[in-house]
Amino acid sequence: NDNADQGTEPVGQADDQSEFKTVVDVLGREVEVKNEINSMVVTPVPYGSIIYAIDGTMEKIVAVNPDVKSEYEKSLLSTLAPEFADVSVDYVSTDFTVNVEALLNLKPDVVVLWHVQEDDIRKLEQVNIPAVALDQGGGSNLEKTRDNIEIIGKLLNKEQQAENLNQYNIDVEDYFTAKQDQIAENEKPKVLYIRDKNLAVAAGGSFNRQLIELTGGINVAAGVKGSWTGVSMEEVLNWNPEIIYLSNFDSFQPEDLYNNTIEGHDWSQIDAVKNKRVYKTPVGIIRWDAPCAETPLFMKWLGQIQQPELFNDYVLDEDIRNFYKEFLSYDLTEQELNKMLNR
Amino acid sequence: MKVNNEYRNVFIVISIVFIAGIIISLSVGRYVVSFSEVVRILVSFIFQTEGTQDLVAQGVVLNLRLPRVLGAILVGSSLAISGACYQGVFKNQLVSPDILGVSSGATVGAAIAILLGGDRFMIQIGAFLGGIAAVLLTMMIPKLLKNTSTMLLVLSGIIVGGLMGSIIGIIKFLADPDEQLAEIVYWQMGSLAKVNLPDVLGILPIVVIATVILLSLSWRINILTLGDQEAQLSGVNVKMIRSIVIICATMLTASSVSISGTIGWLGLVIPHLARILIGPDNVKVFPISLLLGSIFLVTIDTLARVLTTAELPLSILTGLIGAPFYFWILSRQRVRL
Amino acid sequence: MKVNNEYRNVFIVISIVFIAGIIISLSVGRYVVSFSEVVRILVSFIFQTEGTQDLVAQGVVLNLRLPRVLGAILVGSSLAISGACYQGVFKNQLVSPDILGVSSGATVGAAIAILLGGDRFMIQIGAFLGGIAAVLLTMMIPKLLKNTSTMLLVLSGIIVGGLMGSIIGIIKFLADPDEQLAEIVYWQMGSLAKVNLPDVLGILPIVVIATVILLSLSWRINILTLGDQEAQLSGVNVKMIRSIVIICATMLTASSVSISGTIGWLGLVIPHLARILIGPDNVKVFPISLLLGSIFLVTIDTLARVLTTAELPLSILTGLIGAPFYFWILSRQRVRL
Amino acid sequence: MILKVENLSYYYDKSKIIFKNANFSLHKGDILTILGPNGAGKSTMLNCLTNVLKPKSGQILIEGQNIVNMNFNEIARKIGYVPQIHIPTFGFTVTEFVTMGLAPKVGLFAKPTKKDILIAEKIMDKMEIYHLRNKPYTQISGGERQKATIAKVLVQDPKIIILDEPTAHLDFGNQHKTVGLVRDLAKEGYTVIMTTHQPNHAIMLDSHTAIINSQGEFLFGKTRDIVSEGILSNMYGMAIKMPYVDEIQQRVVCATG
Amino acid sequence: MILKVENLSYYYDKSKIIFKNANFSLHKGDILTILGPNGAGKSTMLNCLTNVLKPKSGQILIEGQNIVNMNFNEIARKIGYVPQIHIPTFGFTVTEFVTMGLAPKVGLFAKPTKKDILIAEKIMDKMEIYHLRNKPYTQISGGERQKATIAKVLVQDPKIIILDEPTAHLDFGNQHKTVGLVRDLAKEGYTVIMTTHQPNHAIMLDSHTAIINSQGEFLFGKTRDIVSEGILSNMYGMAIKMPYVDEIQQRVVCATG
Ligand SMILES: Nc1ncnc2c1ncn2[C@@H]1O[C@H](COP(=O)(O)OP(=O)(O)OP(=O)(O)O)[C@@H](O)[C@H]1O
Ligand SMILES: Nc1ncnc2c1ncn2[C@@H]1O[C@H](COP(=O)(O)OP(=O)(O)OP(=O)(O)O)[C@@H](O)[C@H]1O
Ligand SMILES: [Mg+2]
Ligand SMILES: [Mg+2]
Repeated sequence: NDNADQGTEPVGQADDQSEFKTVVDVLGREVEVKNEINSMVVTPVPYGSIIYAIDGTMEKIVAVNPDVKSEYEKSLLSTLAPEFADVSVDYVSTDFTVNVEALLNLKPDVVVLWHVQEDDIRKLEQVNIPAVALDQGGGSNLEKTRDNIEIIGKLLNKEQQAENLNQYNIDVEDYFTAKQDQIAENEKPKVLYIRDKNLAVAAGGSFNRQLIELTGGINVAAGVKGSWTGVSMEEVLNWNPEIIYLSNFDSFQPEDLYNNTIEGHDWSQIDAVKNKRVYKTPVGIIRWDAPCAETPLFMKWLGQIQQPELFNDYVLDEDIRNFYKEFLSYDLTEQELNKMLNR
Repeated sequence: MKVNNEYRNVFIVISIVFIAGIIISLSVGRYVVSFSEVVRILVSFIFQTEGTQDLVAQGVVLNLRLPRVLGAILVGSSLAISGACYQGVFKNQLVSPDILGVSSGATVGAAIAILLGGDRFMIQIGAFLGGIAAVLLTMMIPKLLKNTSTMLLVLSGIIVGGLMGSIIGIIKFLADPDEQLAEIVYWQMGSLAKVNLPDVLGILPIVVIATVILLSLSWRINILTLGDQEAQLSGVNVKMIRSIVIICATMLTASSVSISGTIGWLGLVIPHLARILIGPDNVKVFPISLLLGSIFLVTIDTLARVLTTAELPLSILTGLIGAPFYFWILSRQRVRL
Repeated sequence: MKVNNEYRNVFIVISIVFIAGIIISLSVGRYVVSFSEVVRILVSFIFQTEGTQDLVAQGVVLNLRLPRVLGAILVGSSLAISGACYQGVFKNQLVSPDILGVSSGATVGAAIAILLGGDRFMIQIGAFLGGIAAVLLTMMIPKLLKNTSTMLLVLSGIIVGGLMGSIIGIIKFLADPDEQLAEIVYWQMGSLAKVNLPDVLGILPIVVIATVILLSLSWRINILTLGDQEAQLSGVNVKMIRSIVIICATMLTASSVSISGTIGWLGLVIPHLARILIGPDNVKVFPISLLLGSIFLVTIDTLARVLTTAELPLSILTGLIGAPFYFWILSRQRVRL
Repeated sequence: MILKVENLSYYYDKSKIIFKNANFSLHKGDILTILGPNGAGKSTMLNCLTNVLKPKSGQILIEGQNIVNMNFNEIARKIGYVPQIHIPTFGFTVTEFVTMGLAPKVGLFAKPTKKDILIAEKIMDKMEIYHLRNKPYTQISGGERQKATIAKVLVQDPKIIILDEPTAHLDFGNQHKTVGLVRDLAKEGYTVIMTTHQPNHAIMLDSHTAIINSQGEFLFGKTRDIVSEGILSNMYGMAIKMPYVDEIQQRVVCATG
Repeated sequence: MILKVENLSYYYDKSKIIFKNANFSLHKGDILTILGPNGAGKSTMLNCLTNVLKPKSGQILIEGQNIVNMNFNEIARKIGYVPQIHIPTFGFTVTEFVTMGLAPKVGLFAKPTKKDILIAEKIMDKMEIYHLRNKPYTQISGGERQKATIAKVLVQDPKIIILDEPTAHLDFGNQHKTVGLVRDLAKEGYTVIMTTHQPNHAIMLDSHTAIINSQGEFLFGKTRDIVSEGILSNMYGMAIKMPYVDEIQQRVVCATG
């Protein structure tokens, strides 16, 4: 079959063969890509910000899933990476499908996509565009996210930066794991993590449940099936959570609960509302509600809300500033920090 | 007369089930409120007296459950009666209230409102106007083609439905997948979880007026089933009656869809059940459909919030509960269809 | 005979449009390949000779465009012909291939496969089996109720459709909103973007066999439209023919839906257009529907990938292009319906 | 004068005129039997008279009022119509069906009262279908359905009753009962127009007869003038004899051969 | 013996027997006219003979073979059926409709050939509907449709032709042509069974006649024995005279009064 041996031959054949390297993706495919990647298409949502965290720039990204763009606009990245403002969102649909033929005209050096997009990968191979698959499980699993970060590091020749990022991640996770047995069950606050106004909550199968439990809270919705699952207001009354987190998937704010302005809801009798313990989750270079480069910071944030006594050996603001400085080479202003933490 | 007694009996039984359904629905939920407490809360609410001091229970019953029950009654009865009307007007038992595109139009309206970042009230208005606009469009096509056969009207409904489906597709495609797409999908699955008293009061006048008009026309609609020509020669202004019925039924469907999102299936099946119970006479079919539709939706909505910790969308339960139930009725009656 | 000549002329014109459509579809796209290049690539592909050296262009034409065109032909013709068959068997021009629940069943199958993290092949198998399972369920109900009227069969289809709709609701409810839900929603919108040659070859035998059987039965299906009793007395084994037709049409719809996701509307409207063009005789309606369905879907799919740099879902375009087109045909013909 | 038809003509398609220059008028208590070969245009003419089809020329006056200026309800109060073939979709009971004749008499939003139903039942009794009253209309025989349809028009109680082949599916006994009924209706003051394929019925009713032939020519007159061997033979295209039969003291139309 | 009916009885509902103990047999070329009041059970009996309804007792033998052991195709090759009322859904042309009669003769997957269509056209010509061949079947008059249905059965070319009130919507001329046609068909060797509400047709055909009365009693015999003033008066519940009319050399059934 002709195509099989051409599959290793990337586009832009005029270039020197020695400028190629091999990257092994999560599917175990050995993908030959240019040594120096200058244009990439990225379909998975959090990886725009992860690439920024690794590469320090987004200028190599030529096309993304529209969601990456809308995330970007809502986040600090719009200040940090102004070069990304005009990136194209036309080639990838929100369900990650790519229009391969249209993409050909862009001549990207590599396309980064989820490992489940096998058809897109095959089509890209058929027209000799290198495609690198990331594990979609990274959407709910810290370890897989780290694997993906490693691959991105290799692609961009920034292995060290990727490794550092991952190491920080591991360190923070270990810190919380180590303190697990110091938390008495009865001292854990009852926590509810709400995704949107339809009362979809972080349920048993969610990434956020893992984080909540790791940082010393009880997810009252742990028994609900699924990852984000809708529940009824009566059930929430039944649970009567002490702490409520509001995700950035929805524009609602703690005031909406305090003032009881959401239709069909009645928050007035909920402890978290009575005690004003409703928190909007932070948005850094991306919203923290899903696994991302800033997940360690998210854990720290959660820890100090849920168990301020126990997780007292770090200063959150400082750690955030340091993270931004070390990994993103950016000095957060007081104003930016306050806005990030909704203060 | 034996036959009329049979109707009266069916009517009485169903009315009792209806009232029992309302009371049960107000009394059960994930948050436990004792039955006596529910009664006390209701009594003090109705007579505006000082009642219980348990504010949570009072909130649950009056703010969470009561609007939903009222919403379910309005939506269920509206869909059932408009289904029955359309089936009469189009002389076809397989016609649903969506036949002229009202649901898909309402979805487009709601989706546009969501896309523009409208609040719940805007979404309701959007849905209502969208539903009506779709039906107007449907009714315009036969006019433009100068052919007023029912067949063409139904075909126009299909054309408009297809068009609306595409527009929904575009909107979903353009929508922000987090907030807006989720909201549109949620809306399409139908839910009474967010219904509050002002919503119910907002559509109440339209629903009551349209229902009364349709109930009064029920006998004329019988005559329409004889066919256009024969109905006309029996002194029925077919075009006028048909227009009134379509307008009222559209108003009903559009208003109910606007507060609950799309709820499939009910408008098609409930009139059928009514007909199995008491024959084809619309004078009887309409009131029975109305009650059955209410009972069905109150039940479904109660189950939606009671069955699991998760709040189930209505479209899930209408099928899951409704299909076997309908099958059971069919098998019990061994009806000749 | 004048009438038969008319058919021949229509047939020839449509065949020419069909072939032209294929060639145009292979020649246009976001990536520019000159027409002469396309021809060279095709010729060298067909005769397995050494052709062009432009491997990208070759990849585009043979790996990206050709499978889609072939997929569009199979899916379009399958849906159109199964729509025409169902309309004949159920003596109702408003019946679509979904009438017995095949699409909703296929969606359930595909959605379950997606939920279990299956790959594309698994999703296809899931869709195919789901579609068939739904139809089997539909056909079982009348058997259980010992009433084999068509009306009950159609009602069963509605029951099963409702049930499947609910199950889809549950699956969507349980699905991870970021990835799986989007995939299910996208699947429901229909797309040929991911079709490759093995997919096409996979369903080809089923489609060809079922189509040939249905084309051969076309004249008997005419007789079915006279009604069960009269058809029987004309020597037609109504039950057998109906079963064969339902099985074949289900196979067609299930296989095509399995590679393209659900594509509404086409199966309902194309047979209609065919009937407007050459009358109700299924001997002529079936071949014309087949061609028209292919042309329509090839056109739509070409637009889906050419119109914008993003891939548009088919359901958006079927309605947006199809509805006005159908309206235009209706207005040109001033048909008596 | 209850009905006056002037210069009426109709065609579906210009190339084939169904009938032209139809002129006649009827008084209270008149009976008009319309004869004509299959496909001549009898049903078409009745459709014009009931304003279902708009005549291509000419006009129809009911009690002096042009029919095109009347609304459905007014027409239904003047004219009752029994169609040639009736196809039921829903299984209404015979009583429910017959009661539908009340439509032009009750208000837009009204339903028939107990009293109305009693009237309907009386008429059903007269038509000998009272025993079928609770049977679904879809499950009775063709002849029974014909009678139910006539009962419905009697409930409607118009001035003019138009029947399209009312005896087509009736047995010999019922045919003659129907002819008798038509005669009685005329005596009661109704004007009756009916099409029939039995020239004998025209003779028995012995009032007015119209003929539409295959060329669309229209002929109207006293039955005794119109129903003659010559005209009938010509119209039906066959040799017809009309011997006088003593036993029934009437001419009888017979086909020869 | 082409058809033998033994001890046939039927009821829809046990409380009302439609007919019972029907016994008769017919040979090649025989004609059976079935008379009976409306709702007596004539159509029901035909439905039993065509195996559409299963008799409650008794059996039907066609050329010695029990009908319950025959499949649809075998039955259709022996029996052709013209229903009382036919409701078309799709607008097939008259030719397309008539050609459908070929179904039992061609293979499961076959379509009618040019030759088949020529045969159909010849028969349409014989039935005088050739000029309607390209008209949609939904747009022709009741009588024309009746003739098309008969043409379809002739195309089917069975041994026994069963017609349910074939003359109901035919004009006087066509009625007599149809009676003539039935006679010709019998002469050509078909066995014909028809129901009718015109006892005169039975007399004209002068072969066998059966009577089903309202009590479900069944009577069979030579037409000249069965069609008598006494039996008819009794069955139709009215006084009937049957004077002999010289002009047509035949008895004529007349209602008195
Ligand atoms: N809707 C129509 N469009 C076109 N032609 C029609 C239509 N209806 C009837 N015709 C034609 O008009 C002619 C008259 O039809 P009509 O039904 O009035 O005849 P008729 O005298 O009532 O016949 P019959 O005695 O058979 O009932 C027929 O040739 C018929 O084919
Ligand atoms: N499907 C049915 N279910 C129950 N009863 C029926 C059904 N069809 C007919 N009947 C009844 O059976 C009786 C005989 O009906 P049938 O149609 O055989 O009469 P017929 O002799 O053909 O009458 P006609 O001369 O009016 O056509 C009637 O009383 C009728 O009401
Ligand atoms: Mg007529
Ligand atoms: Mg009969």
